[in-house]
Amino acid sequence: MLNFVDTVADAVAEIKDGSTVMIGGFGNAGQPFELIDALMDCGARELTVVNNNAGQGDQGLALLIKEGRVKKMICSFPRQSDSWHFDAKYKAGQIELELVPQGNLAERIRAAGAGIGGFFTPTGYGTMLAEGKETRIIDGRGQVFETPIHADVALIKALKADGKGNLVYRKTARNFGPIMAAAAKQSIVQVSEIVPTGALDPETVVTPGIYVNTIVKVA
Amino acid sequence: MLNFVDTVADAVAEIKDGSTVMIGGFGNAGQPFELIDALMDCGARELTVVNNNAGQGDQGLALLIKEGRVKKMICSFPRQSDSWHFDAKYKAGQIELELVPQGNLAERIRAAGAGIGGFFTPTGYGTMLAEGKETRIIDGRGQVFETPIHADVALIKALKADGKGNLVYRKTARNFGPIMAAAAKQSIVQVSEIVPTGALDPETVVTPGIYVNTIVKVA
Amino acid sequence: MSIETSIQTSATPLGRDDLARLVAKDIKPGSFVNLGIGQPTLVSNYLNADRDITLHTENGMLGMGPEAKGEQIDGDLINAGKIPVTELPGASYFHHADSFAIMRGGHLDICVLGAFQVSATGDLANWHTGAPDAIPAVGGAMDLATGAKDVFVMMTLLTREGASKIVEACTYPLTGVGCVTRVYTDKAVFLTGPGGVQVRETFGCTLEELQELVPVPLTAAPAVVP
Amino acid sequence: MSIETSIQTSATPLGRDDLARLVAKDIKPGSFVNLGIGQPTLVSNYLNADRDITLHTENGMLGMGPEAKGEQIDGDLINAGKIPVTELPGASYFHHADSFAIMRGGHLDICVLGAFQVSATGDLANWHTGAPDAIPAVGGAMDLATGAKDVFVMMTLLTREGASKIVEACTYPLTGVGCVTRVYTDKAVFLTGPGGVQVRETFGCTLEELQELVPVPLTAAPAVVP
Repeated sequence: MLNFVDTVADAVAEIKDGSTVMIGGFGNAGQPFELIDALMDCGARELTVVNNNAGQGDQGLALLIKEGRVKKMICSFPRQSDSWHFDAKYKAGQIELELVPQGNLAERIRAAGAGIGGFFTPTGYGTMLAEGKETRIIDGRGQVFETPIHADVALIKALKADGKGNLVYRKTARNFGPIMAAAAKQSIVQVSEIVPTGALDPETVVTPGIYVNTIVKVA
Repeated sequence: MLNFVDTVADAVAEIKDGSTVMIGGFGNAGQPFELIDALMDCGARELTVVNNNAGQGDQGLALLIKEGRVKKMICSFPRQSDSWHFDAKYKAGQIELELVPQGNLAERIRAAGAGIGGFFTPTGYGTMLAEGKETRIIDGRGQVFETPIHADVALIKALKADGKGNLVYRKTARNFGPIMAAAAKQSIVQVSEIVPTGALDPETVVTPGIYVNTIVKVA
Repeated sequence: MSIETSIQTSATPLGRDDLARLVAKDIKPGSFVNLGIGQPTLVSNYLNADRDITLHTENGMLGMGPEAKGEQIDGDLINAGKIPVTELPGASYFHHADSFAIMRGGHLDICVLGAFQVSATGDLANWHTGAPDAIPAVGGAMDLATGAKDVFVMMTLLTREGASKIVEACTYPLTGVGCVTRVYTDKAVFLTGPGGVQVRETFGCTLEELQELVPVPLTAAPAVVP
Repeated sequence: MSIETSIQTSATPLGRDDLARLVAKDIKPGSFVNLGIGQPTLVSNYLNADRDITLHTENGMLGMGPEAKGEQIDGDLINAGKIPVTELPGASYFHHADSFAIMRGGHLDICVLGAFQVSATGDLANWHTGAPDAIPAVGGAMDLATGAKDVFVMMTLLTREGASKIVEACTYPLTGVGCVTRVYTDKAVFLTGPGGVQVRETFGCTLEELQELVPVPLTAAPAVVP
């Protein structure tokens, strides 16, 4: 059931300890900063977070990690010049890391939303990231079995929503938003603008409202 | 390499005997009728055709089937009130049929374009359409292993193309077009309009030009 | 008041339109729904706009409106039954893989399907008569049966020959295993699942009379079921 | 004229910009290309617009233009290295799964990557030094390595310590198996594959001098290789 709320605090109020939380964004583009701050404030702990990276600088996801609220990161690229909070927790053995090639991350998230039980992909075959995984040769190519990544909650950022929860994005800020919205039980979306139902061209909707649960406008 | 041609005959001229040809469309919406007629005229035989249906009435795909040019159909719904040419060939044992649930058909086509070696899906589990297929229980649900459907050629219909081959579609005529364009080695597209490069909003492109090889404008 | 009389909500069997109205009433506001071809399509006549129910059609659309008439008819805007339809405000279009991802990913609240047979454990048979000379055609039936959160079946309880379509085990080829949650028929509404077949209400018969027609054990559903 | 002199096309080793210019020249008009982070990004400086080469960035775009400057900078328009970039006419945006489907489905003609090591059979190591205390980070490297029709590597031939980065077998953790088709270095262009390592051209050294640096057997490539 679609829900429009007034504050980011209301938007994240039902996120529970132990949840798996997908967070959209690649670099700063598409990062739902205000929702992440609200997640910080709401106090939920023991989180498994799915994001391409593992936080940067002293804000957002990096701060959640610093405060010990993240039990496990599922990501493709945790190591960045300013990922010091993750680095410290990782080296101290205080955070788990599931490192996933970026395309497998995207496809596994997509699989969760699309009801796929698992798939074979050549990406990672013969590498240490396939160790312990089922493999088989298909059409002469080595392939690795990968499983869907489901989430309790997705926090994503879009440009506009209409009254039915349909979303459009802006440029490369689209990135993980559409697939995370489909993979999570509850999708919480911050948008720059809410437009009347009928104002979005049905040909150009990127995320249909069926994938959206909560919308909050962030100035 | 992208190629703009003047006639549908030129567009299909390189389709060879024995090819696997995907044909877009669901009902009449999105059917590339003119390209199918050109395929009829070009004489290619022993075709494997992938389409949701198996031809209707006395035109297009139905005519290809009537003339014995189709060795095998891969489709979800061959039996219709006016599918008499398929019906006759099938009952005479003169055409092979691979019957695929419509969602598996779409997902298998998508898998081919996306480089997926195969996937597990609950659709069809426990039914006669899963007989002989690998199955496993994943998260408590029976699932069937399905493989990608690749094609030599896709014949599809879009609304507009720009100079880079980017495509947009119209309403439910979009259907199989985008996934077939990605799954085939050569995508041949009939469009109602060719617009200058830059005239399509990059946010609204449905099929990027990387998936398109040949474009012909059909009045 | 006996259980039998308490669940008999109509003095006569329900006609197709009354049954469609009943199904519509049972769909919660805000739901996303796919209505199968044939009898289930009638349900759309009773979904009032104020209940904010969004219809999905598997050929690539959410927000499908009523059948198109006259000048509304547009060959590029059809439903899964290939009937021209209309577009409601807030609609969206997508390609076939994205459309079936909506179904297969468990995002639809309800799909309503016709059936040849439904078993006591919710197995569905609705795509193939099993006749040896029949040309098989499945369409999206298996995806709808396995994907939606709730699968409602609408059918007459009995075949023309008087046999129950609710059976111990389906004799027709299956569409899906254990997928049906509710069966709406002219004579009763049944709830199916691991706990056996429960009867929510009957039309023109008592539970005892219904039991004589149906070859699986029936129990009255707890009154709380909506 | 000996084979050695016939393939030496420069009197001195190539600088990074000359190497980038050479890679650019080898990319056929109309190609779809992904340029990895670091040295490969330099190639974009030499792709003239008249050659109609389309750049893909894995964070969701085809038709990427040059780096954004000044007022062009838009935080919603970045490349895989998180650098602000521009949009060319005919660009398109898509989500991450669709973007990686372009790579993984074999639709890119070429990707150009940096490397720590390339083996004689085209194995690539470019994501992890293998140091026990290093935090591993892979990003899109494995998808690029396995997905593109041709994988070009750009690197210096030797490490700072003077060891060849073309090796019999990689000692660093692999990114992909048998995926590299061509290696552009400051001292030579190598073609890798099942037939061993062939040298297309050398810069500032003869094939014999090159062979002394590289611990795998080298042969001169047939002259027809472009």
